[in-house]
Amino acid sequence: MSDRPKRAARAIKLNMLDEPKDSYTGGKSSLCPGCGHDQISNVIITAAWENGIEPHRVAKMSGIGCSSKTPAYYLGQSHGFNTVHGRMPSVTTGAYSVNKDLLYIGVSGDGDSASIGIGQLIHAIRRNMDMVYIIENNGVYGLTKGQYSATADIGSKKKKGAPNETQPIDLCALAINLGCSFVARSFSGSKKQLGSLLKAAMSHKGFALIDVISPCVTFNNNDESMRSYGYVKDNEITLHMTDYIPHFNPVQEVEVPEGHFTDITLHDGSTIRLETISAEHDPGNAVAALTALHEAEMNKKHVTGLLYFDSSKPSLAEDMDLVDTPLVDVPDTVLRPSKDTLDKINAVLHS
Amino acid sequence: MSDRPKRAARAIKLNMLDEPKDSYTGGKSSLCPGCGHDQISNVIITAAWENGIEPHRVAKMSGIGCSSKTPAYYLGQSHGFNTVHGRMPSVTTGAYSVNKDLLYIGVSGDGDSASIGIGQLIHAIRRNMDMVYIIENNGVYGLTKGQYSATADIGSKKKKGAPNETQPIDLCALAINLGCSFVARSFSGSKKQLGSLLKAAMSHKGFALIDVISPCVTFNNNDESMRSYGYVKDNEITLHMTDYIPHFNPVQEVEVPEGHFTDITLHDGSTIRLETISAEHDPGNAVAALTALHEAEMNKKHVTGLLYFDSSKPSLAEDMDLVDTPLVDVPDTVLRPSKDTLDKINAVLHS
Amino acid sequence: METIANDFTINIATANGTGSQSANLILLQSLFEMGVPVSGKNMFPSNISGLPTWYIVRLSNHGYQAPGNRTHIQVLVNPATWHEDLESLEPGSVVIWNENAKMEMTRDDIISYPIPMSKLARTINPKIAKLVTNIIYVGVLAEILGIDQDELEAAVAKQFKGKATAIELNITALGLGRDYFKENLTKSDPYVVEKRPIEKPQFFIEGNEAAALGCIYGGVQMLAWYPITPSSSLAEGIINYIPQLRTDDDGKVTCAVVQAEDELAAAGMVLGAGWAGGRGMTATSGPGISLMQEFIGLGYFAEIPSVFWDVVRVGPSTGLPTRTQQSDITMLYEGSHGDTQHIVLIPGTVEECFEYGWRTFDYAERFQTPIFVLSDLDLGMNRWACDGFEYPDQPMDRGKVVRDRDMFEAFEEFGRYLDVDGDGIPYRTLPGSGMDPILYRGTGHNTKGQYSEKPHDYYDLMMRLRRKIDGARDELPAPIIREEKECQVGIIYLGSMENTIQEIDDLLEETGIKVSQCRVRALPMHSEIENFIRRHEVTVVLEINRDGQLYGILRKELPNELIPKVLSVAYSDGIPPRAKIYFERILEVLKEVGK
Amino acid sequence: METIANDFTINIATANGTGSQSANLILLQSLFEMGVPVSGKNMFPSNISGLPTWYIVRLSNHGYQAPGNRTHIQVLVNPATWHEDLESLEPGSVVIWNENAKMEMTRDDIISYPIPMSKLARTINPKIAKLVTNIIYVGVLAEILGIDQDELEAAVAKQFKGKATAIELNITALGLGRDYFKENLTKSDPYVVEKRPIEKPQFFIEGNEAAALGCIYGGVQMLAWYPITPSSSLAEGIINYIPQLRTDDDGKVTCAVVQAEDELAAAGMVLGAGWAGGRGMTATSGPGISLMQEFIGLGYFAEIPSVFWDVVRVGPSTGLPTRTQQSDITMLYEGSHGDTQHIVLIPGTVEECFEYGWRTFDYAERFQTPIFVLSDLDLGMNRWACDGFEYPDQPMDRGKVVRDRDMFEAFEEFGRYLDVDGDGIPYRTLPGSGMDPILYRGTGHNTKGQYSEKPHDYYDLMMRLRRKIDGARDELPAPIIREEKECQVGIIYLGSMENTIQEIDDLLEETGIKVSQCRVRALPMHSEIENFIRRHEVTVVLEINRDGQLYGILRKELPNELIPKVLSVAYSDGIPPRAKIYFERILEVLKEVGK
Ligand SMILES: Cc1ncc(C[n+]2csc(CCOP(=O)(O)OP(=O)(O)O)c2C)c(N)n1
Ligand SMILES: Cc1ncc(C[n+]2csc(CCOP(=O)(O)OP(=O)(O)O)c2C)c(N)n1
Ligand code: SF4
Ligand code: SF4
Ligand SMILES: [Mg+2]
Ligand SMILES: [Mg+2]
Repeated sequence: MSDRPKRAARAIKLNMLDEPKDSYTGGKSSLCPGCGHDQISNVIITAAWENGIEPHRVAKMSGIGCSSKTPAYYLGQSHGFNTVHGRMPSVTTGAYSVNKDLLYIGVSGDGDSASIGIGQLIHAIRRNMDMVYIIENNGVYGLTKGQYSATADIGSKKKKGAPNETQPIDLCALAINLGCSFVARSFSGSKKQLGSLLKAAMSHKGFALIDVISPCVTFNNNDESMRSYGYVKDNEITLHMTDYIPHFNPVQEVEVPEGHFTDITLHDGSTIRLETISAEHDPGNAVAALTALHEAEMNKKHVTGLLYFDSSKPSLAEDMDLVDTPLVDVPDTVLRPSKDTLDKINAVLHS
Repeated sequence: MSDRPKRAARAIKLNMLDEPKDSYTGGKSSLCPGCGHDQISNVIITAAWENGIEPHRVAKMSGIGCSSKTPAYYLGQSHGFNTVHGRMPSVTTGAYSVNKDLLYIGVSGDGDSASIGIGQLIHAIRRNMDMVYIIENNGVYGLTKGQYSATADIGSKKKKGAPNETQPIDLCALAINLGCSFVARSFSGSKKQLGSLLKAAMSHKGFALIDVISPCVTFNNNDESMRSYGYVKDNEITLHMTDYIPHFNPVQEVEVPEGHFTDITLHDGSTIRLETISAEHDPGNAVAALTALHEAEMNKKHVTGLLYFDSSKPSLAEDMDLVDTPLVDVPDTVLRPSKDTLDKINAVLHS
Repeated sequence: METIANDFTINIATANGTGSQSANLILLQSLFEMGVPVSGKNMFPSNISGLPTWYIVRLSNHGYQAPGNRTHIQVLVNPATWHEDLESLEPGSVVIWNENAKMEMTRDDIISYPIPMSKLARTINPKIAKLVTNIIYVGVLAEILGIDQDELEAAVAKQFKGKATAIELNITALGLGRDYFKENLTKSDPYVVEKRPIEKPQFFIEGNEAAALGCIYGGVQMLAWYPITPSSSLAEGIINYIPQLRTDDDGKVTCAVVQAEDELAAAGMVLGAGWAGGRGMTATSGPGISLMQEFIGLGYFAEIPSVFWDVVRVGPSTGLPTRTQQSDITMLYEGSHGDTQHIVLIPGTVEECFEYGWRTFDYAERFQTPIFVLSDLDLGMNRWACDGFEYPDQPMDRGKVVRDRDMFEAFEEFGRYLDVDGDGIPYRTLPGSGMDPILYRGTGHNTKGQYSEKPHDYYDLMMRLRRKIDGARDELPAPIIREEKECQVGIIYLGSMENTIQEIDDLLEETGIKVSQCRVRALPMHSEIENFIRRHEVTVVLEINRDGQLYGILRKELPNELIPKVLSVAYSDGIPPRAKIYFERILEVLKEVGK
Repeated sequence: METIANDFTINIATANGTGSQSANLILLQSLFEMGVPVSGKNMFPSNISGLPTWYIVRLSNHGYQAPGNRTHIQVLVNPATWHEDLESLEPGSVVIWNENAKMEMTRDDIISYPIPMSKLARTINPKIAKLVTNIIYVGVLAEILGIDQDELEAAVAKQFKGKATAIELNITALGLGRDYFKENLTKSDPYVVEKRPIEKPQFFIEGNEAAALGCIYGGVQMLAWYPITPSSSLAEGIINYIPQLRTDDDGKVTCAVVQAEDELAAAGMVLGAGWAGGRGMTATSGPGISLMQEFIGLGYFAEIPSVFWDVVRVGPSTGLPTRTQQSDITMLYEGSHGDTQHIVLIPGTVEECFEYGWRTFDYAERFQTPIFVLSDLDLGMNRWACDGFEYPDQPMDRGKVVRDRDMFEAFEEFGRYLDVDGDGIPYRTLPGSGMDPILYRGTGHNTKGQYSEKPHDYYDLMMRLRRKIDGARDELPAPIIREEKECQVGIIYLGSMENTIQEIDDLLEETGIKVSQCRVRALPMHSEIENFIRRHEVTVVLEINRDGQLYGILRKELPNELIPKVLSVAYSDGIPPRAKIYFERILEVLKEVGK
């Protein structure tokens, strides 16, 4: 792809790799028109393009659900794996183990992640595996026609049936508690915030979880739903405005905020700038983040922004002590020890 | 059992049901001599006896592991189910659904609960199913010969192999975050504390989790282990002294504390008395509990006591709107609707 | 031109999520009520909205229920499959197409009825034009074929029970379709419908709903489920009937429902309920069955009554989630590691879905083991004609449970796993009952239920288990046999193939072959099946899968001398079986053995 | 009295966790080094310490490796099984027993050697008396049987490599045992060992360690595992060899190891590694295989190279975790829902454990599918004699991978699932390589890998998959056939039965029957197996399970006319096969068919 003939110059905007945005799009979506998931796909396309990611160095991973279908709709030049329900983290772990240098972008649903898949999610977080993990969280099982998921808020009511009465799982709180190294929440309708969080997550080495409220227009977008477009717009508490300053273009103009701001440096040298809005939120403080989430839950609000960040944790590849070359690129002759070594082993065993 | 002939009077101590402690013991343990799990079994026996639980109204549940073998060693007059690895919560949920009035005492290991079984544990908590859930937490997989489990503390080192470097899962923190209605931590060596927590848990309606540090003498009791008898004794932070005052014997003498204390009333009218030791810990405050846990983790300490308690949550049986009679006792003639009703349905369908 | 009455196939090509399903059901229902022998098959995609969907309405004087072998009338609404659909038509077919779809009519060898469906729909309400489009083609069809207006309106009323505006809107739209055709086009095709006297009153119902009702009448006490197509509507059916049938005056219920976190948990809950003495069940499909394997082994080995419905969809893996297949047979019969064998019931009609709904619980408690029901998407999610449901003819069989001390004392010796009666089925006591407590386990155990690694305890236990399940053979539903006295060719088949078998049979008989039918209704297989094979010159095992899974089981179990008489025809492509495909394959294998 | 040299069986009854395992291995090793044909079988319980354990040491002039059919010398240390063990002895057996066990000697028809083992042990170190007790009975045995002191000391040194105090202590204890017998008792039994010249140098090794080494030489790039007996030592073997064989000078490794959270995750990781172009594997046992079923279907359908070792233990369910069985065969061969078929390799020796360790990766990448290896506890965890391991005779076969643009351009048309070569095996590209990207999926797909629900895409895909796996038949390891020219009775067997087959064969030949052997080494079965059956008058399929799983597969697949010639003998009780049991059963089934 990178070595294909240069296109004739046209008035097409190109990124740092001289690629047009088209190189980052995918197939036509088969989701319901208006589905929040499609908005997120668009943000992924834009973020990857703006960040100058080489599409063929991305691996798109997903489970099963409407959300998990979306890898077909973005980054058409990337490989991907639409695995089985709730088990994308393990497949990603295996792929990452042998090719640690790809950018793994996982997309999952709240059914996929909070019910059947919660064990795998937890353990991927625990291992601090390098990946971006996006939860397209709509409070229902879209693809199986709208049953409540384990993230449905108490008192929230989907289009059909009684309100949910069971305690929801807050995946951000869960992740923070597990020491996840990058935890954010956003809304599919907040293109800018989601975009900069996503770009920052791509620049992060370690597990980056972004829980995105993504309304299901078919089953859970009625007014009584706490995950409808209307409700979220009216009840979002934004922790901070976010801007992303890429490492390859540090002078890129960013709106200078009125108040003060915090810059956080990411592993590839890029920066995410958090502009304080109301109270200051320190993303280095796990307890503060948990407190914010607990309070929001009590008040039936959604807090969005970068909730928690820790750049000091070794990633899984470091923990595993892998050679620098991704294992898929290690030659067969190195993978298979020499005949000598086996002769020696035989000798020792015979002795 | 209750209608068997009265024994000749002897100098045997009897509980409120006139049962000797023997009625609560089980088979001979096949665990390693000195294993923490055996200490816990003894506390279970004593607690059930002192609480005057009818043994045949108890269901002993477990998964697979050294810990999960223990139901064979206590409450020999109770039914039980030693299920499969990590899946005891679901089996208990099914049993509870049809017989909500039994006292479900689950025993699990840290491998059983934090690895393979974490999804089921989380969802049982989320549903606030009535049960006592004891984790016999030794930081290793005992029965498979000592691999690290997901609760092994960073820097802790078991008898063989390198120190653990992977982030542990704190099951109490996890439970608190999920809104678990009763969360405690204890130590297999703290007979008194564990006993009163256990009795309180039995009196609680809802999910009561007790995470008990229970040293594995064979694989993880060396000095470098943070779950060895020695380490825990030296590094335990007790949040409060605990006493349990049963509802059937409220005047029972309890040591009157020097400082002040908090009494917490449980669902059956019993009381757990928390005597403040140093700083006051309010078990109604989730964020405070999480903070205590996070701090202890940073300082490589273990906090023990009743960490979190909430008596206001409806239990699963209430959520499910079950009739008062346990479903197993509902007569067949009620379970199967009358012929009339089917005739009506046929008629409607034909119309 | 001679008319062709009640004997043709309509194929309706739309996109899902556009309301076409209710339009199609109205069409189906009105034909049904006119006494026209009709069936409907929905071929829908695995997404929520916008992808191609076909609905096949087959009218058949012979009462054939399968999707036909060709399309006579094509309704074309979906641009996405326009050309494909058009190209597959035989010359002379009728095409009713949406003139406003911005697609061309590229065939001139067909009978073309262009209808400005979108435009007409917009005249009613531009906002919901897409929805209304569908009911307009029903109006057109009604006019062309001569469907009773009364029946149509009744069907609309039934479909939109109680919703007055929806009813009115649909009736108006029907009228627009009718009128447009009447005023602008002339009928030039031979197809008509004719009212027929209704011999026995029937209604349409989906297998999953019938099964749900059956479970309710089986006294189900706990339903644990995790949503998965095509089984969800079975679980949701139970949930829907609970308020009416299993709720007391205070609004409290006698059936617990748990939406589990996944299928592993659902299976565990079912075992838990069975262990505690209750009737627990789950409904799932292939991927769920795969996930349940570990628990299934526990159920078998610890002997826990439990019920698992597998509404099969196309595998392997996620496969084609909205298409039908008869697979998983081997997996259900021999599921889990080690040596196992399970009882599987196989309904072939909606009446049997209901019947096995309740009966399975009896079997589960009688044999103290997991029982599977093998249904499929075609039977579960399409509407099948039904005579009505029969109330259970016997009280609930709760199996060998020691419920009181008298009963207990009557045993010379009690052991949870002791074979007292020689049928391999031991007695059990229930938690909470105060009777002989035991600690159940998935590890080796002796007849008392105590942990044992002794070679003979293990061996004896396993041999008893084999005896127990094997002994169930002739207590399970016997095959349904329709036999020709010539006993030439026998066809062994199962489940939803019931909808197609008669058509296949007729096609074969047209070639001069006499065909007997034998529908397998349970595993392990009833001894009558062996006799059926013995009586016939040659037998073909017909199934909707690739590998001939039922055939494989027969080969394993039949006496040697019968094996050469048994042939396999297995074919699966996701679509409910079309008679011709199977007919041709049967002919082929028969030819191979010189028949 | 005539002496009996090198031809008797010693049974040592202890409790686990008491150090008896190292004592027993020292005994075994020293006999082995004397050139005595010997084998050892460990029958241990499923707990960590304190439960009954038996170790069987068989000395056999015929080289028989199975546990014998009776015990000649019983070592009695464990009070828990004292009476049971005593009672099962034939008159005239030798009993070496711990006088300090507070148990009585209740037999007077045996040769009794009471030894105050505990007392002697306490003289060395009262604190570890329990441990030392075990090595004392080795000293006693050494004296009675005449085991070389040098070999014993060498074996001690080998067992406690480098630990000087342990070595010293054990040697002292051996001496105490020897001396006590010498000074206080008189040998009155016929059993002795005799040094034999060592024809070919061999060593003892467990199958799991051999397999681990094989995997290392297969270039394994990722091991994902979840501990489970009896497979853990395979995974741990790999982990142990990585520092020596797969680590660079900076201490960095070329094999990633992940201790997964469970078997589902382990399976997912294996698929992930294979998808990304690496060699991933896991090792597990029955319960793990059950849990992996969903992923196995994905691997089959999406065609992902992946390797799964199943070291089988006794099922179903948790079963007898520390006992051996040859089950799970059906489940491995047809695992997951829908229609599937998998390749299974079946090692029967430690050399093959090593060989399949590397070769399986080649098969996995060649056939782009999950490959299973069926080992078992007996082969995996007992020590088997080994000639040494042979270095792979061919470079790694990485299968059909398009690695560069030139190769890519050479395709007329590229499709991930296009059968270019007619062998059913398509070409793949790897993530990150920049070659033709595809989105893999477990849902239906066309030859390009795009989502498809089209009937023919599905049908064609499934037929190609069948062709692919079926086509592997004769490329997999051929059966090992040892044929008598009379071709009377053939025995088809598999895996660890290799240890017992010769003894069974000899027992049968003693009755005048000529027996040929055919060891199956892979599924789907090699065509040579059919030929073997064809050539023989009658064939018995011998396996260590209840249901005759391999036999069932043969019945499904063999041509009709061969089926009556094939009989089944299947028996399992957890103990490694004792020749006599199988011999008798074979005689029985042969008699039934009049042989
Ligand atoms: C093992 C298994 N169980 C169940 C299903 C059925 N299923 C498909 S998608 C889905 C839920 C999807 O919900 P979510 O992850 O929230 O995604 P959404 O559709 O809401 O985006 C389920 C249960 C499946 N495919 N596999
Ligand atoms: C499905 C499955 N996988 C693996 C095992 C093997 N296994 C038995 S116990 C155990 C771990 C036990 O650890 P833990 O729960 O901490 O209990 P402990 O023995 O430490 O008390 C494992 C992995 C199993 N029995 N089943
Ligand atoms: S059903 Fe809901 S989640 Fe699925 S595509 Fe439609 S709107 Fe989106
Ligand atoms: S191995 Fe550890 S956990 Fe298991 S019984 Fe022994 S001491 Fe206890
Ligand atoms: Mg969702
Ligand atoms: Mg443990």
